[in-house]
Amino acid sequence: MAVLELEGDVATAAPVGRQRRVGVLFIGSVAWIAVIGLAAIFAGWLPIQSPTDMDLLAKRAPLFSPGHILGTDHLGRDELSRLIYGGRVSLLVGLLAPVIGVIIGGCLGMVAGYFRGRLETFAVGGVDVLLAFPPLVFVLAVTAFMGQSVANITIVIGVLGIPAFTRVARAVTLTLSEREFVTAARALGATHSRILIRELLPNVALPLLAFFLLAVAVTIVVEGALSFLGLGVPPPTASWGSMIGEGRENLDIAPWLAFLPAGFMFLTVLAFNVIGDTLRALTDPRPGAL
Amino acid sequence: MSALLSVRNLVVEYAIGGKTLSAVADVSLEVGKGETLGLVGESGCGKSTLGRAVLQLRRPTAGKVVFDGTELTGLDAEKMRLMRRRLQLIFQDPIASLNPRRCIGDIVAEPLIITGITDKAERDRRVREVLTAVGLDADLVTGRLPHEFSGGQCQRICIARALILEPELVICDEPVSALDVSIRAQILNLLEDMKRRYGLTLLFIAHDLAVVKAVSDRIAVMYLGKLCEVGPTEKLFAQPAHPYTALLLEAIPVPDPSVKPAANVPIGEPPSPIDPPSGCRFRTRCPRADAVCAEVVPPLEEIADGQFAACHHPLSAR
Amino acid sequence: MSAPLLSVEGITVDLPTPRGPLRAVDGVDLTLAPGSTLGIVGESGCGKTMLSRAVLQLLPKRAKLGGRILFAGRDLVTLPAEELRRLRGPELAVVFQDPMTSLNPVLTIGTQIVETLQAHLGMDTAAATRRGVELLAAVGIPAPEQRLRQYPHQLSGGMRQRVAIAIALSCEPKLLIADEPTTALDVTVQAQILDLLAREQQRRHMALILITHDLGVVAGRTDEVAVMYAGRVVERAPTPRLFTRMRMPYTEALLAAIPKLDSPPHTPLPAIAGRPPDQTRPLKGCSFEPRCRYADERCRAAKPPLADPERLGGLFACWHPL
Amino acid sequence: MTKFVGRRLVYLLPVLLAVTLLTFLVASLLPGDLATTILGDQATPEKVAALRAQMGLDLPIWQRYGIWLWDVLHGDLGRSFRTGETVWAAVTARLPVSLELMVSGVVLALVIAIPLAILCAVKSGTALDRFFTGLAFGKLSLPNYMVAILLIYLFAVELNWLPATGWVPFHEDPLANLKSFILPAVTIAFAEWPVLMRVLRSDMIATLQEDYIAMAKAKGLRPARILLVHALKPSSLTLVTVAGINIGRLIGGALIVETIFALPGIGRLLVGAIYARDFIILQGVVLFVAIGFVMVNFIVDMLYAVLDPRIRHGRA
Repeated sequence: MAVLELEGDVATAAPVGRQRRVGVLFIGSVAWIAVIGLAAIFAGWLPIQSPTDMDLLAKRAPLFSPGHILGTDHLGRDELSRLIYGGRVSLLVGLLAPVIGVIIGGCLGMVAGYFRGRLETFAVGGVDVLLAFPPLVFVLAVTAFMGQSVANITIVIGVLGIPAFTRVARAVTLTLSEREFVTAARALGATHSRILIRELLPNVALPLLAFFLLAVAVTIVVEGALSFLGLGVPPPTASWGSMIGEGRENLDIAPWLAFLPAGFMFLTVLAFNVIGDTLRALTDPRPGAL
Repeated sequence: MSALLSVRNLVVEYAIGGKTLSAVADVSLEVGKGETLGLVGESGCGKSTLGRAVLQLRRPTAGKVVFDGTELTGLDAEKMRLMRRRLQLIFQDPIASLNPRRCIGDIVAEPLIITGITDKAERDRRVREVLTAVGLDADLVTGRLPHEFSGGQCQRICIARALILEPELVICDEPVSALDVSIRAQILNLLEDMKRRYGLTLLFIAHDLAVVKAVSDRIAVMYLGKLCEVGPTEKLFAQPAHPYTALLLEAIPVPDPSVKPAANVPIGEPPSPIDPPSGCRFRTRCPRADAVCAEVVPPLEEIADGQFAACHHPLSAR
Repeated sequence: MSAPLLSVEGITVDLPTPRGPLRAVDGVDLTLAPGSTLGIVGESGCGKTMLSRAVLQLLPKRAKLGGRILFAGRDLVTLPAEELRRLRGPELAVVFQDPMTSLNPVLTIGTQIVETLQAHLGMDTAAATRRGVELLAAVGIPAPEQRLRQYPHQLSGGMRQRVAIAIALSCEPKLLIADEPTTALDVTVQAQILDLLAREQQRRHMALILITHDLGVVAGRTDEVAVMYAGRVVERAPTPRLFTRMRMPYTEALLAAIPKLDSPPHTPLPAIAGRPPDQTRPLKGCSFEPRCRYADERCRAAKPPLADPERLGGLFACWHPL
Repeated sequence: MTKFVGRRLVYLLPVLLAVTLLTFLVASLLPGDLATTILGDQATPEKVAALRAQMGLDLPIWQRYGIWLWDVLHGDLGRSFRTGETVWAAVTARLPVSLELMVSGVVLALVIAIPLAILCAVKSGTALDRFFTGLAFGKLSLPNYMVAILLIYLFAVELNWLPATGWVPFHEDPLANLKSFILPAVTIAFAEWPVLMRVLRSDMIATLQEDYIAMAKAKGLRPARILLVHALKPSSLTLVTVAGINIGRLIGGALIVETIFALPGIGRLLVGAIYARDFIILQGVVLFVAIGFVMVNFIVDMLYAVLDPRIRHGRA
């Protein structure tokens, strides 16, 4: 009673004011992702050159060269075209890999957080094992075994994301399960599956979605890192990471070859981070730790 | 009056860090059909655990819970699930007991869906009916989310949800202690109205003796997992038999400056239920305790007509 | 009557909310003589906690404060931070509602007492520790030497609140503000803590502001009571007078809504209909008007001032006093 | 307390076992036969079979795992078939590099993050806070391979102040060692500080709203004491967790940084082992890294108990 008066009133009010403050950055982020996304989808129809055609006479053409607005790389391939096709890979992997994490990790975390007991110990233990295991070994083993392809990269990164999603889902479910509305549902005779789906899922979904967007950002970075190391999508397919890696070799003569893809990736990752963070702030001020 | 609910030798234990905590230690009580039994005690005395154990939300370690002739502790999960429509629960925190992401119409209709009433029109009709009964305007309420309502209104919604299946027994677990004085009176009056209208039997759990008195026919006083005293409300207030009941009554601040604050307040605080005192559990704070109290657990015995106390030195026998 | 120790003049507190500013405290005046006890009573959201936080200068950062708070002749609102810091402890102290949250969970009881003594009285650790033991003993804590080494979670609720009181009393303050000091405690412990506060207050001739939602708590233990509703003091009178001859319909209704120990079971309670107004949308007239059974046009048109038109020593804000 | 330590240790053991088992499974998934790899493509099937039998490769996987585990428990981690180097020697040779990188990077990150976090928490909502949180947020979107390239471009290519790649052992030339470590350590610190700062800042803001901070102010304590004693300690639990996880990860070597700056650390040893199908080294290094990770987590748990007496007394 009278516990922190006023706080209640403030908390019950819908967060109307917060959206406006975040406005410009948020809209800019959405716009950037829309542009990159559309370009990636319709890359085949755009009036650009092929990303793999080499123009060996025009190697490392500078910016704004005729025919190559953003220049060419060390093999004379059109930089703009490679950026767009590279975005395709980044976005594809970035959006699909976390889906694996969110589905498996989300289910695992919710079930662990709701049923507790041995199931939870098992899930938490599994997460700890996966975290203690050097992720790179896993990536290398899988790509070595199944081959370097976009699908395999996606699966590997997706699986590596499961622990994080499990943790978030479990933390949120754990606090929610102690709330009385869950006990109320049990007292009404609701089945476990009904409680999980009707009572818990709507509350877990938003924090998970916010985390999903942050995971997209992380995935793009990780995919880039793999490609940068030459472990990602095999050449000659363009990827931002591999472009940065190739650009590094020419840092002294053509620094833009590294900085252009780096800039594209930075903006994209930043945009996903902004959207995810905005969503997180709007749904839950303090979700489970990453 | 026949007993609708009968609790026999109920024990509920928790395991805490390798130790056992008996939150409810051998409690027996009966609630007659149409009766309101008030269950009072300080925090940690096990009153809420008892309420949840009756509903099998927390499975008892030992003892029986018989509801209308059916032994609930022996039921399997599915049978118990079907039994739940006859027993309902109202919580202390009305806002936390409503799912923040579902609209009120859905929340109140949920029991009907769980019971398998598939006719949408029928569900809507019953939701309207029960919302109107608890004093809410169904048209304004059903489409909105819980955070748009105050604590008192949320408690009305919770009551509506509990009553929509027309249960026989409702366990109210501190239903008004999160509410302000002015709202508290509204909800207490509403519960009394609903009891009459739906012919309910209530187990009313609270820490506030005055609140319990306002609604109960009989009162049971709990201390550290055990019952101290059970008796008809008026009698228990006029002539408490157990020293704990007496001290509890004296400790309540009365809103009247001419009544001086009690001189003999119970000393100290309740001991930990992990390691309760031997014999009578209240003896460490009791002014009348002697050697017997430390040795022998006092049984709950009839002191006067309908009034039971678990004390070696009951007050009315002075 | 001696010069007031505390004099609050026209305090307003505005809190920003998404729906616009919320006037939590709306023009409150109070005076308190040294050594006297004032009870502030009201339901949640009435502004009693914000008022106390304003006096303590502990308002949330985004809150806007208006008015003057004169404490022993100095205006706390404009006082420089360093001077305010030196005032807190030796002159002005507070006990919060929940000792579980008001004591630092990661520091020992000893640290939390000793640091206060060291900050203000310049004691060395040994002397401060000795004094800490005395203080804990004075507030009725058994085995105080051992308690000094313990952490708050190792103590029961009542013991924790005794520790909080010992800390508040450590530098002999002239004014103690107790904000719902017993709400988080059981009724048998509540009585003990209230007795302790009363005893220490008398012994130290300290002024006390006792904030509570429970009229029962203030009835036997205060000299004067102020009843708050929707950010304003609506009635203020010497305690016996308030309970015997209340003038404000809200006070009457609040008292009537409390279940009585002496009325038989199943007596319908005279509840106050409706709920407190939305303080982001202040009413033009009396805030209690929508729930008041005596209300008429005049109540809707203008706010009644807090006044004592009958010169009987009790102030009330009502056009139609009882 | 001892009970608490014991309980954690009992939990860690199965985790360690599971990690090694997982390594074994993953490693056995790697294509190519070890015996064939050693003997080359021209070897006769008989020779290969003989070697397989000699190496125990024809045994079922769980048996091989058991034998390996038995050896490990007896201190024998094995020897690379390729270089003849023992796992122990290979790891201890690379470890100083990875450790130096990790410690300098993380310490630098903490030195940046903690004061900034406190400052931003105290001034939360002001332009100063928005500037630094914005900066941290932007940095979060900048992968460390980009940072590394930027740093190399600026300090090695353009300014030519520091070497772009390479590593000099400390005992050979301390100054050159320091120089070779500045850019990699700064890269690591750059990657870590925004995470650490954001975590501490948000916890600190929450703590500053606690009643006990209001109480500390009401007691008239000095602001420095309130911040550093009353607020920082209870706010640092998440910081310790996150720092712990990241340190645990870095024990496995900051692979990207090691690659870009050509530092001979654990990460590159691991990659090399995978490429060469050097199963024994891989096993050993993974075990080593996992133990390191688990140990760091264990230390984090212990730190929790030190920081928060409630956990110490088993009331988590």
